[in-house]
Amino acid sequence: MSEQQQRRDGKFGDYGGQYVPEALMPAIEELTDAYERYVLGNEDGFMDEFRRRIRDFGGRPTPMGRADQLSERYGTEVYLKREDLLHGGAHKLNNALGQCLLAKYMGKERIVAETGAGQHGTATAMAAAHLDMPCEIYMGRRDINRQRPNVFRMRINGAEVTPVEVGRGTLKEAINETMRDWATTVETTHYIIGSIVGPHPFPSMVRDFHRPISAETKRQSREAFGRLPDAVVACAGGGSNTMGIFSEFVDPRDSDPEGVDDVDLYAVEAGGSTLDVDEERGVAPNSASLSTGTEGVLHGARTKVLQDTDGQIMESHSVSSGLDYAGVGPELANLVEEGRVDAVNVDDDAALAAFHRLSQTEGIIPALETAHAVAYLEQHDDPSELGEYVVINVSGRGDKDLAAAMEETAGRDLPNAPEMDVFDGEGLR
Amino acid sequence: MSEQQQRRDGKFGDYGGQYVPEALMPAIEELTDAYERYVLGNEDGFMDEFRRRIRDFGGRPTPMGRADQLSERYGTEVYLKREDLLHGGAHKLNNALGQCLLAKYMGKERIVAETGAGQHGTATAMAAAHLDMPCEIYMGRRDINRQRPNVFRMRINGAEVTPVEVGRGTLKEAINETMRDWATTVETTHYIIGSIVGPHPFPSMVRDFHRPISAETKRQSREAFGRLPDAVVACAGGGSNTMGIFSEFVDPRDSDPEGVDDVDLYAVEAGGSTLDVDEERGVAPNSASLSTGTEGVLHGARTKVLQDTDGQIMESHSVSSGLDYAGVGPELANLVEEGRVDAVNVDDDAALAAFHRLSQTEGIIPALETAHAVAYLEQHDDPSELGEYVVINVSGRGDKDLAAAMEETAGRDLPNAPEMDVFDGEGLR
Amino acid sequence: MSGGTGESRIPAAFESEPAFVPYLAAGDPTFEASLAYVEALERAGADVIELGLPFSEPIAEGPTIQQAVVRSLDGGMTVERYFEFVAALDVDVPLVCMTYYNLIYQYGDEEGPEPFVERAAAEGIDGFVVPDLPAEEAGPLRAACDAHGRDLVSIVAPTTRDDRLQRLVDLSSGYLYVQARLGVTGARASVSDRTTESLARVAETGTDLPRAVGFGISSFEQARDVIAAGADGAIVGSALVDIVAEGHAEDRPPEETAAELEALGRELKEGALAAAEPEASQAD
Amino acid sequence: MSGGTGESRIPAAFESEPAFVPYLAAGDPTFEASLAYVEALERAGADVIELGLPFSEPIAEGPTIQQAVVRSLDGGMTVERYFEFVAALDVDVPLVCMTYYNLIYQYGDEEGPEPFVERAAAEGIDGFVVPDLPAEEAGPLRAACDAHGRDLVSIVAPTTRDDRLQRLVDLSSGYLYVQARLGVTGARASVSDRTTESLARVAETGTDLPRAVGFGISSFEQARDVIAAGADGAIVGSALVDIVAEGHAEDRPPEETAAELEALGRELKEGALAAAEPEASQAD
Ligand SMILES: Cc1ncc(COP(=O)(O)O)c(C=O)c1O
Ligand SMILES: Cc1ncc(COP(=O)(O)O)c(C=O)c1O
Repeated sequence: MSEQQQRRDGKFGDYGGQYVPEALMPAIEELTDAYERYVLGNEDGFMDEFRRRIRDFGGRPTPMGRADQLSERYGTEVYLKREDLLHGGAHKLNNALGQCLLAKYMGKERIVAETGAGQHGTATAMAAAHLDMPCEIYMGRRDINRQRPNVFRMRINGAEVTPVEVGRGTLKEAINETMRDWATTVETTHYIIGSIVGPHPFPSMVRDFHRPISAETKRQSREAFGRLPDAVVACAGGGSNTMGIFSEFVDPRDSDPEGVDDVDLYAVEAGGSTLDVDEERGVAPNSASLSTGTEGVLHGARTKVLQDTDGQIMESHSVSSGLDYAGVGPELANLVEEGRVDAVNVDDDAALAAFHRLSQTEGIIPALETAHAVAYLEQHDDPSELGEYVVINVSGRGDKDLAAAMEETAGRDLPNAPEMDVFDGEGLR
Repeated sequence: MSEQQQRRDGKFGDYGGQYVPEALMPAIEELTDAYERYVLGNEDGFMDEFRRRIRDFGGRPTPMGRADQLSERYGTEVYLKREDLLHGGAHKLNNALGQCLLAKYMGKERIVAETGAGQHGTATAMAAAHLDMPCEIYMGRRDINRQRPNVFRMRINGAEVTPVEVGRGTLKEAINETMRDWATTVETTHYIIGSIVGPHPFPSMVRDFHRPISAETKRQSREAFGRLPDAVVACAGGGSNTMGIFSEFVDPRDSDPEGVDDVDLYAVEAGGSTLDVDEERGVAPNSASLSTGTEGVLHGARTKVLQDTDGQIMESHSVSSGLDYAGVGPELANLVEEGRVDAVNVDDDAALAAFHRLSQTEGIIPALETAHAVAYLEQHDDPSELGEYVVINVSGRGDKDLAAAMEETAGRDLPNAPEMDVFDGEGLR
Repeated sequence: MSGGTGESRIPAAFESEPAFVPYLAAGDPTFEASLAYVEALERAGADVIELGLPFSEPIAEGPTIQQAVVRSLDGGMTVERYFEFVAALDVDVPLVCMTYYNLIYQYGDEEGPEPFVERAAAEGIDGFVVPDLPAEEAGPLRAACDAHGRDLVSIVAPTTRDDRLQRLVDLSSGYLYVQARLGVTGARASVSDRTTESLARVAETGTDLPRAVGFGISSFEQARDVIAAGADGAIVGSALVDIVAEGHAEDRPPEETAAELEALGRELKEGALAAAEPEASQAD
Repeated sequence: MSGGTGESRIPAAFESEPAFVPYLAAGDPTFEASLAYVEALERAGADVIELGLPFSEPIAEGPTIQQAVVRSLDGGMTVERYFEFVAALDVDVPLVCMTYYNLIYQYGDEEGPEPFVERAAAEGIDGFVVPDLPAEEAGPLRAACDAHGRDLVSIVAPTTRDDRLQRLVDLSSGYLYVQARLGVTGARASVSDRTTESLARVAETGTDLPRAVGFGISSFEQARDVIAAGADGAIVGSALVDIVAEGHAEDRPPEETAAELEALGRELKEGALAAAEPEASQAD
């Protein structure tokens, strides 16, 4: 399928598409048009402004540096691409800023977004404040009460945070509620989706806003070791940091496409506590939709989904809330199907151990999501087989995860967990 | 006084010097020698390695971007130098990484540092982990229990955190305790001081590790608006971010010294609740040592100090724990005395309002320290008098301050404070 | 129940008089009670019944129907039980299955809508409304409906522009679901101007498909007003589901809830009919 | 008290026999009690008394003395009260004021050490030990001491290299405070090898200044050992302050604490003397 076609109908092989209520279709068409004109066509210098702002406000390019201790441990040169240094502490801002700016170019007056753990919500709140746009974030009640610092941040940035009281009060209820808001306000409002999921043009557009990760990685690899890496490893929830760092290796648009096909790409999913599924209760104790999901339609796109045999979406689980999602981006699903990307997974314990390992040996506290990517090297029988140069995408920092990581660590038997007895009695939060 | 002399005896006019126990003097001499050889002389390529690591690990250069909303509000072009994007979330890493690396070059085997709110401690813990050095951080018991997330971070990075139980259990007790450790272990251990304070060579050395802030600001100003700014504004506690962004304007070492004398420099101190002092109780309800302090000897250097008429050091106060210090760097004290730097101050209320203003209008949640610098523009009768181009040093991000800022905000009548009623009943922490 | 594998009975339902088209989620809150509720609506004069097959991610529903979906799923509703429910219903009106595409797509061994449509047709479903399936993706389902003589009802939104409108009209059979206003399902107080506008735009396409208006209709007056505005039918969901929800919350006997549903149903049907009588609409 | 503005009495104190040099923080925990404690130490045989003037940032002190400083400051100690304290003391031994430079520097109207030294001399202080004042910064204080006939005692650390050592020797008068080991003040169990080494290095400079060893001496044996190692005096601080702290914590009558201080003081003085008698040091 030619790229041009891909742009038009948003299909990636059998995946993708636009499964949304008719009321939203005109907005989706308008957005598709805006995506093609502004993002792909740089109309009115949109991409120039985006690049300027993501540099001056966001902090691009983010650095890529050698992990001295990990390189020694694994007998291969390990480099870290530092999206944790982007403003807000994760890759998320690339997309939030891009879409917020696009909404402005489209003449929209208001932003809505869903958030689970709060990462996408905080990035959106920052971008909206930066561009002087009113913004409302939907967040499940349970998540609000679990993720107070992120709610603080959104409120402090001036965003409305609207609790979603129905159901379990987590991400999927928030997505449903945001869709509802959008279906009501679509004429004046833009919905900023938080990953490469949802109906076309979201998966392509979100990927393109994250594309600089990949372009920089190529350039920085050539600067650091004179060639492209042998392998690139990224965690995958929805898959935006993943496609962000993969895209120029999969579909090069920069001036330097040579050799990209030789780069192995690994998408590391959350294996949770086990890959087994409780069909009876409709619960997957993992979020490994690429590894264990089946084809289905979720949140506007056909993709790999954790679902029961009827097609009801299952509750997913992961120690990392940002990976805790029952679907995955359609483009990534297709790349796995085509064999271009390897879908692998690591469990909660391995991710927590990697969280502590990277913190202790490299001085970088990663997000628990990122810790999954780091853990993959440890899980590998012989990481040197990955090649001579391996780049890990450090998608975010772990400050948001401190309390969760400590609580989860306390309940497990991890050899490298720090003791916390410096505190006076009180609990960990 | 020539620069060479300044380097040798560490005097800045009447300020500076080396007021330390004899047991430490040999270490101070050794350090002075190392500073001159490695930092000033780039022996063994020390500075090359420092520059590489602060780039790849730290994320330098940090961006400088226009603050659109503030520029409009103040009728002058306001630019933000983004040290909040440095790894760890503040300028602190420049120094922590530099000293940790220096300790390595000097053959030291262990790092100690004091910390108050935990910013310098977390930066040191990160740098030590990155360079594979054991590290011990002294922190007052009261601070430990107030700053749990930062203690988490240090422990997660593998640092020992040793509670200091004596006295009020805050920064000054921690400094005393770290000095004691160093006095005992000086042969194998390096003490990383957290600001441009302490005995020579610390003030000069810490400044030099922060010097890139200033060099980048010059270059980025020329890129963004074709010339140097008219004014540079930075908050001042000890004064390390301050001298970091001032140094190339005061004593240019880069290739481009022209015009630096025309740049006005503002050091914004914490005015606390009032500039008045309670001599009776030995308490200053502010930390404005440049504005209201007198010459004295504190923590190894002669400088401006908050003290009673006997010379006993007063308890300082500020809503921002990183500014809450009774002294200030001797170089800064001298520059104020010479009239090269203007010492100004803003009170707690103004700083909190600026915290919310920058968050809401620019999408950047600043550290409460930084908020003082931002507040100065609001305090000014006519900010456009500051000149056409004003650069503010955003010394750090506010994630560490969320709980404190919300608590302090709740107790005041700030017009721009966000409501927090989205939470279910419970308290703010 | 009657129906079965013949042709869809929907077109006939709109022929004689303005239609009353109620919606309920099958199995809300229990299989048995829900059967009684649907049957009560037939007694009230329903001309077509939209029968929700609950999906775990009901992105087009407001909170009222979302909660109905949760109750039904909690009550053990599955696709298989849904078909058993349809089979067990003792009503003689056309039935429209309202659900989300993933459940249709997953049914049967190979992926695609055909097995679901075949089975539904066999159990007595006459047509389908699939809120997350726009015209662009509806080809395979349309084909399956054609193969099994079923109708595919499309939703026309207030935001639907003319090019899309023509496409929807071309795609649809049975009737057009004209969405009265932006937003999601849920009872509202008044009928919006956009309804009139939408109906007019549909009329301009020259289609002879019946137009049923839904989203927010909850009273005699609203049913009357939408028919007066040119609709051929009034679709009512949340107002009825509210009664089920209240009965469940208050633990009322199902017969009582059924009676309430029947009463509101009658009122709505009368509203629809009232508009058709010249006096009534003039009196307005 | 006696003393006054004549010459320092310190040199004479080391002339006849090994000296016992106790330290207490003036005013710990109260003015009155502290007077009694210092006097008890004189009775015990103190040859020189180091009298701490508390400073809010005692960076060279261990926790024991740091707490003494806190108690004294909490008890209302100020520079003025300190001089009153010295004046009120009824002892006849040389007194050394041990404090930090900022208090010396701030005293009087213009900044600089002279007014403080003048006043201290007038009240009966014979010399000064200033732990945070290295040779590099000591010029002005040395000059003031010379002007008023007072001694300036320097601390020699185990880390002090030979070039610095010579400088310290040249700077000092009264005696040299030889720091027994690295670290800060505080009682320890044994005497380190480094003490012996330091004493030897000081001897090599050819100075005839007396050498008093401090840091960690708390018992008869330790006092004896440091003298045996070549010291001219044993400085004891934390071990005595511990007694004051305990008395304070347990709320004992001051006389009781004074008696305990006197008892330990005697033991320490005897330890120092024991080393001077050949039999005792051989018996070791
Ligand atoms: C730091 C970080 N990494 C990864 C993810 C997963 O999202 P995605 O797979 O879209 O990159 C998240 C989501 O919140 C995140 O915060
Ligand atoms: C963000 C930030 N800014 C400023 C300061 C004040 O330190 P200095 O005056 O040395 O820059 C601190 C100290 O913790 C800080 O964390």
